[in-house]
Amino acid sequence: MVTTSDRQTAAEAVTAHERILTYAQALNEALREEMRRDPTVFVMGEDVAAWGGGGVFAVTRGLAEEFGTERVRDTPISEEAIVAVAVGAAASGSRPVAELMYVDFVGLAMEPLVNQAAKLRYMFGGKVSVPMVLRTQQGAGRGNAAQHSQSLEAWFCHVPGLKVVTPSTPADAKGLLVSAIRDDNPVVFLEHKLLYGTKGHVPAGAYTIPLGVADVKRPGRHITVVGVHMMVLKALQAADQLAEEGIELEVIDPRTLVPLDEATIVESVKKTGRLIVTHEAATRGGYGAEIVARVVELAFDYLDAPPVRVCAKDVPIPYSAVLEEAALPQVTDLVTAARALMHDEV
Amino acid sequence: MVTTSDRQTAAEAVTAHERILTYAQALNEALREEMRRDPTVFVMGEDVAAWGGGGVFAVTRGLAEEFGTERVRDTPISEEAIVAVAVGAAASGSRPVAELMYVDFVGLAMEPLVNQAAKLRYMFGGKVSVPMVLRTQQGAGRGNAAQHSQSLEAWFCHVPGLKVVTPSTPADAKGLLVSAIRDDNPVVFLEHKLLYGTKGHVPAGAYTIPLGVADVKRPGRHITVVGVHMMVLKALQAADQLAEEGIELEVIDPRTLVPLDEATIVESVKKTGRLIVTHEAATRGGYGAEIVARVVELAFDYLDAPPVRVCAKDVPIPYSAVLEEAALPQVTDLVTAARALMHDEV
Amino acid sequence: MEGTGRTALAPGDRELPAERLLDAYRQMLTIRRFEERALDLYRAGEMRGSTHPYIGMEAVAVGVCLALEPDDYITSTHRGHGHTIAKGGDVRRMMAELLGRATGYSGGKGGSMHIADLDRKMLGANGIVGGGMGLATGAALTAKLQRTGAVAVCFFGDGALNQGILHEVSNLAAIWSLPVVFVCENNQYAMSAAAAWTIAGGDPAKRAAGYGIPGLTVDGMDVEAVERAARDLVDRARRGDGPSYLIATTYRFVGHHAGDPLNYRPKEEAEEWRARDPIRRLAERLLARGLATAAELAAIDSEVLAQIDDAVAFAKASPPPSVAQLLTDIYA
Amino acid sequence: MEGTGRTALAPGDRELPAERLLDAYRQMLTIRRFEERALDLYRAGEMRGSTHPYIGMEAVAVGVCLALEPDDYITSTHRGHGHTIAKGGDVRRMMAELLGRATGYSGGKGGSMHIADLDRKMLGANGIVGGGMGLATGAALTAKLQRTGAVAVCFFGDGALNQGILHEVSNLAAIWSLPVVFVCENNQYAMSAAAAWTIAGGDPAKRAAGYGIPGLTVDGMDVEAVERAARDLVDRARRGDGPSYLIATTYRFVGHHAGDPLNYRPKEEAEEWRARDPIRRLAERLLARGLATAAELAAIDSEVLAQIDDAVAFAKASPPPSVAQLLTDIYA
Ligand SMILES: Cc1ncc(C[n+]2csc(CCOP(=O)(O)OP(=O)(O)O)c2C)c(N)n1
Ligand SMILES: Cc1ncc(C[n+]2csc(CCOP(=O)(O)OP(=O)(O)O)c2C)c(N)n1
Ligand SMILES: [Mg+2]
Ligand SMILES: [Mg+2]
Repeated sequence: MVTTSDRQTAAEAVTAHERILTYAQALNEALREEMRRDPTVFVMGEDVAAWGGGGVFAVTRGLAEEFGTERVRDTPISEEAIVAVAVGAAASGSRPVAELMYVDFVGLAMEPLVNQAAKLRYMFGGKVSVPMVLRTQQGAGRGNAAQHSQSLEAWFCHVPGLKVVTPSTPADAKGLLVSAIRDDNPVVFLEHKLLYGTKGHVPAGAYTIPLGVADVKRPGRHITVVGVHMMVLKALQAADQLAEEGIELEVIDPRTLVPLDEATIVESVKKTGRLIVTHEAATRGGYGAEIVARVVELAFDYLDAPPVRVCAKDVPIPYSAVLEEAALPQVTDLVTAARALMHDEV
Repeated sequence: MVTTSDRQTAAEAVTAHERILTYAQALNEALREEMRRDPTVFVMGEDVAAWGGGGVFAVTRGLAEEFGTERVRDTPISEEAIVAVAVGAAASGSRPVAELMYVDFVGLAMEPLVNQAAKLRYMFGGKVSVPMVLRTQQGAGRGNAAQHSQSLEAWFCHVPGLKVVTPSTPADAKGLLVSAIRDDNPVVFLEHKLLYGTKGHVPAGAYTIPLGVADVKRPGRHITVVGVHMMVLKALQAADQLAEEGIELEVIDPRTLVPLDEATIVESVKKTGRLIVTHEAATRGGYGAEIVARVVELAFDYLDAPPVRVCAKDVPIPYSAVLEEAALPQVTDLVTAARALMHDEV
Repeated sequence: MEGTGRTALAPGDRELPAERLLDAYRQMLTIRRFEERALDLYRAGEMRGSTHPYIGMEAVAVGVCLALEPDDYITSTHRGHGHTIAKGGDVRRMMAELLGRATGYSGGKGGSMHIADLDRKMLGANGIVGGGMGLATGAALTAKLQRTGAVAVCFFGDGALNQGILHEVSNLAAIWSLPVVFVCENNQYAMSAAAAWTIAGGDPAKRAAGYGIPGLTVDGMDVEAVERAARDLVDRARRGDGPSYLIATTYRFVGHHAGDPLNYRPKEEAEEWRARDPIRRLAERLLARGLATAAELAAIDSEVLAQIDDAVAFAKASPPPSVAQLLTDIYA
Repeated sequence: MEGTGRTALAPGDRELPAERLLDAYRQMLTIRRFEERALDLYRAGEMRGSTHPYIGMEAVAVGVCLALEPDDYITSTHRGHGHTIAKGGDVRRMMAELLGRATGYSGGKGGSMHIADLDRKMLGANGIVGGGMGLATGAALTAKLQRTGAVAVCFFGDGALNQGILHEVSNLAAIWSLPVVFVCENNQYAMSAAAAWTIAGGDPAKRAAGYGIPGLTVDGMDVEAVERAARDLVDRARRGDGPSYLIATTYRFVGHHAGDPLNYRPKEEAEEWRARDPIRRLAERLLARGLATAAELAAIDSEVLAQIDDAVAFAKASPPPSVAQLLTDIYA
């Protein structure tokens, strides 16, 4: 659900629906349009400018050409500095969009993200704001192995002061990135490496999707499925399969994990009575547990069965295809879990 | 519950119960005894040797004097190196016990902890082990404010390959630290700054408490309370108060969060039908959510009421006493939550 | 100006006017008295957490800030009271923050280690050793991108020299030619860790050479020398010639914090350094040069004491924050 | 040996015996052929993830490892196949790992970026730029504490030079006098980032001086020069004289990985470097010095090719891991 409030004309909104872009292109548009709109926005990261194609996932394609290398800054390999300097730039009047090539490298930069970006405003009694976006991509599925395949959203969600965004479609990606850039808080904007090539309708021109509003990607009566990133797509596939058996999944993409649109999820569970939460992050301590805990707190009496987590195994992501597939939650796992939830009901 | 299997003589076990030590002294004993026992064990960290008293919390007191500064190594302020070098030392035949002065500084060292220590064994197909302990302390309550008061166990628990230990008593502290040092895996050993001065019986000599065995600190019929660190103590206080009203809490200290003694918790909930989870870490994304999710998965039909989390507010820890107290879960919060859980039952 | 270990220029015609030196004297004394009072309050149980006194190091913050314009940024450390005062901060609001009051800089949310004065472009004390380095470099990047002409100064200790982030931002600031000056307050110790053994190579200024940027070492007990050296480097940064290191050799006269056992350094060493007290030294110069009389200096001393008394009274009269404040200021 | 930028000693009487040079030739060729085959397999879709070829840089790994004893440790990078071969690793198990087979070094769990051979004291390739620095320093600490006499060598790229961890471990290794040699493979680029602009100060060896340790720069296309310089520094470390930097100037002849657009560097530059091919250069020397005949070298070439063929055949004939392996090796 794209809010259309910011769209310039109805005509544009119509043509918008004819534009098919990839997730990477949609992100690129968001950056380009915000950089045109606001001169304090700049981009910095490794290989965002000189690397042919504009970043290893082409998200920053053409930006250096349009805005110059002062505003599209290639950095040395210094992740802690990338984030720390972004915090300082944000606290002094810029709107940096810093990039980490893989979320896995954030272990080098948790300090400035967690102890500076997230806390400065509070520690200073509200006297400063830190309007920065930390863009990065996560997820598995390409055989990148344990140090390039993690999904680490749970770490960020646990840190008061950060917002956490996880778009699963091109249209969401653009609208959410625009919102993230305009937000006055530090936003961790998590993309997924397998989503960059996926395509969808993307409105032209400036529009925002507010942070904190979930999207029901598919309505259904029997089971609420809350998915993150790729798992939204897999849940939709599972829903197709299960529809043939008469099991209807309601697939919800929270889109932003912090703030979390608890109401939409709880409403859905009150209707379906059943919940599956699914993400590529490890099960233990994953954000799925948080969603389960909240639903249980808020809708216990509506639950017909215990909520189920269909998440990655608690294992570093292995390289080989057969192992990686087994480590990650798959469509069949969702189908199996859904059937089990419904076993004597449908 | 201390396993006595490793104790040398029954006589020692008896005298043991006459020894009252602080938590800091108990930890100190564990380090001393393991360093005597195993020449590959060494200690490194900031101010562990030269600072009068032996570390800012006196845990390493006297160790440099006994073992020399080769094995009790003061380091410069280089947290990433402290952890990264410990990983390399562990992978090459040492058993380092590295110290971070505050867990809050681990943002500087998540990379070697998460991408190296936790994953090397798996990535190398089991060909290496990383027998290191990362000791640090966490928690609030002293007005140390946002950058010196966090409880970050949830981050570590989410990382496959790490073990996570959180003792709440002197006896547990010693037995668990001995186990952690002897364990062939990277163990994050989390102490709590307010516990160092607490006292209790500590057996003399070598004994171990296995990682992965919870301890029922107080049996009770009505509500299972699972607490971490200081919250175990607060839960015991709440239990005292509530006992007068006829509400019996069963207070469980998991002692190790990974591996988690799920069975003990689930057994208890099957008996009580009610669960409170309590920790000083922020509620959102805290390990409490994981415990709730697991209990719901494994004991849904036994639950008489939705599990409740009595954890810190989702806020950076503030400095002023009045705010800090409000940010943290207090005994009264536990009492209120317990009463609400029982409201029309007792 | 490339090179290592060069000592700051001789004074020449760059002496500060008398009124600026008297201001400097007053600021240094304000820092000293503020810290003494903070220690008293801490020991009396009126403060929580910890307090890290700047006593003995006053010439560094004051000397450097003398070289700055109001729109220049500074970042500070865990030992931040001196920097706040040197940048023109308000002792009332700082004292109130130390006592956790609603009228404090952060409304009681931050305490001693998180004093910030954004109006004064003071980007905060920081509880993380090295935490200010990225902030200062980022402020310098804003200055460069927005062509504000501002310079950023990053204060940090000898202990912070060995944090990886310094390496990263030194390199980054150098290749981007950012207007930032990294000021190392080498007070010889990082808690118990003596700079004599923690700093490989011995001379922090030599590290600047590795990045092809200037590294000056200056007597941090001499406020005029600090001002001159800082001005060289600040002007250079403002001209667009990029970052640099300034190493100010200094000493903390008292413990790292109130609970410091102080077992790790010889008593005589402290006495030797005390003999070089930067405040007394400036007083002697002012008298010798006829820029002030003993009576005038004594008057400043009383004024400063009164100001600190006033700050304490203000703080003590202020209410604690209300619990409702707990959940504000998390997000903008 | 303190100081900056010194170039390695002239050969003198320290020439390697013929058979060692021939071994070096064979190893360098093995690396070259292995990488060519890996690229083929990658492009044919037989590999997953990515593969980073060591083509052009062979003299560095081989030259350094010639100076090492079997019990000396090395740590590697994302570009680790060359280091593995140079340390005596097994191309069969490495190829099987690249193809994700149960017979691979890690049983298919690690892939190209996580080859380790603990028996050969090869502490692993590493997907994190700078990830090996702490590991090598830690191995050196074990060596020192346990008096094993071993030295640790840390290979890393010019891009990794600007990671904070290098600063921290350089300082730590220096003050603790650890037996570790930091070998920077300066192949001029870190992906698209040219060393010419990423390295403030221009000369990585100058940074060593900041820590008071030696920094040598050596022609990384000359295996003999690399061996001599490495031996100087390794011997020094083994004697207990502490760490050092060795900067090997080199080039990767091909893209960063198979998908590299290679738009960021001039074609002519690559051609100039190719003219200095370290393998051809060694071959010419061997011939010129009469240490080998063209036929002997051709025979080595065929043997190496056969070995690689055999490795590929072995890998392809090997089964993938069973799903049951997913949950093993997480904990010891
Ligand atoms: C990242 C980090 N590590 C350790 C500490 C604990 N600590 C606080 S101050 C300090 C010493 C700092 O020394 P230096 O940088 O020389 O500053 P000084 O205290 O001498 O002014 C230490 C180790 C911290 N606050 N942050
Ligand atoms: C911490 C980290 N940052 C970024 C990357 C992505 N990355 C992989 S290789 C590479 C370039 C490394 O350059 P260099 O150190 O010069 O080694 P080379 O590839 O030239 O051998 C980058 C940026 C990474 N793997 N790890
Ligand atoms: Mg100091
Ligand atoms: Mg390179």
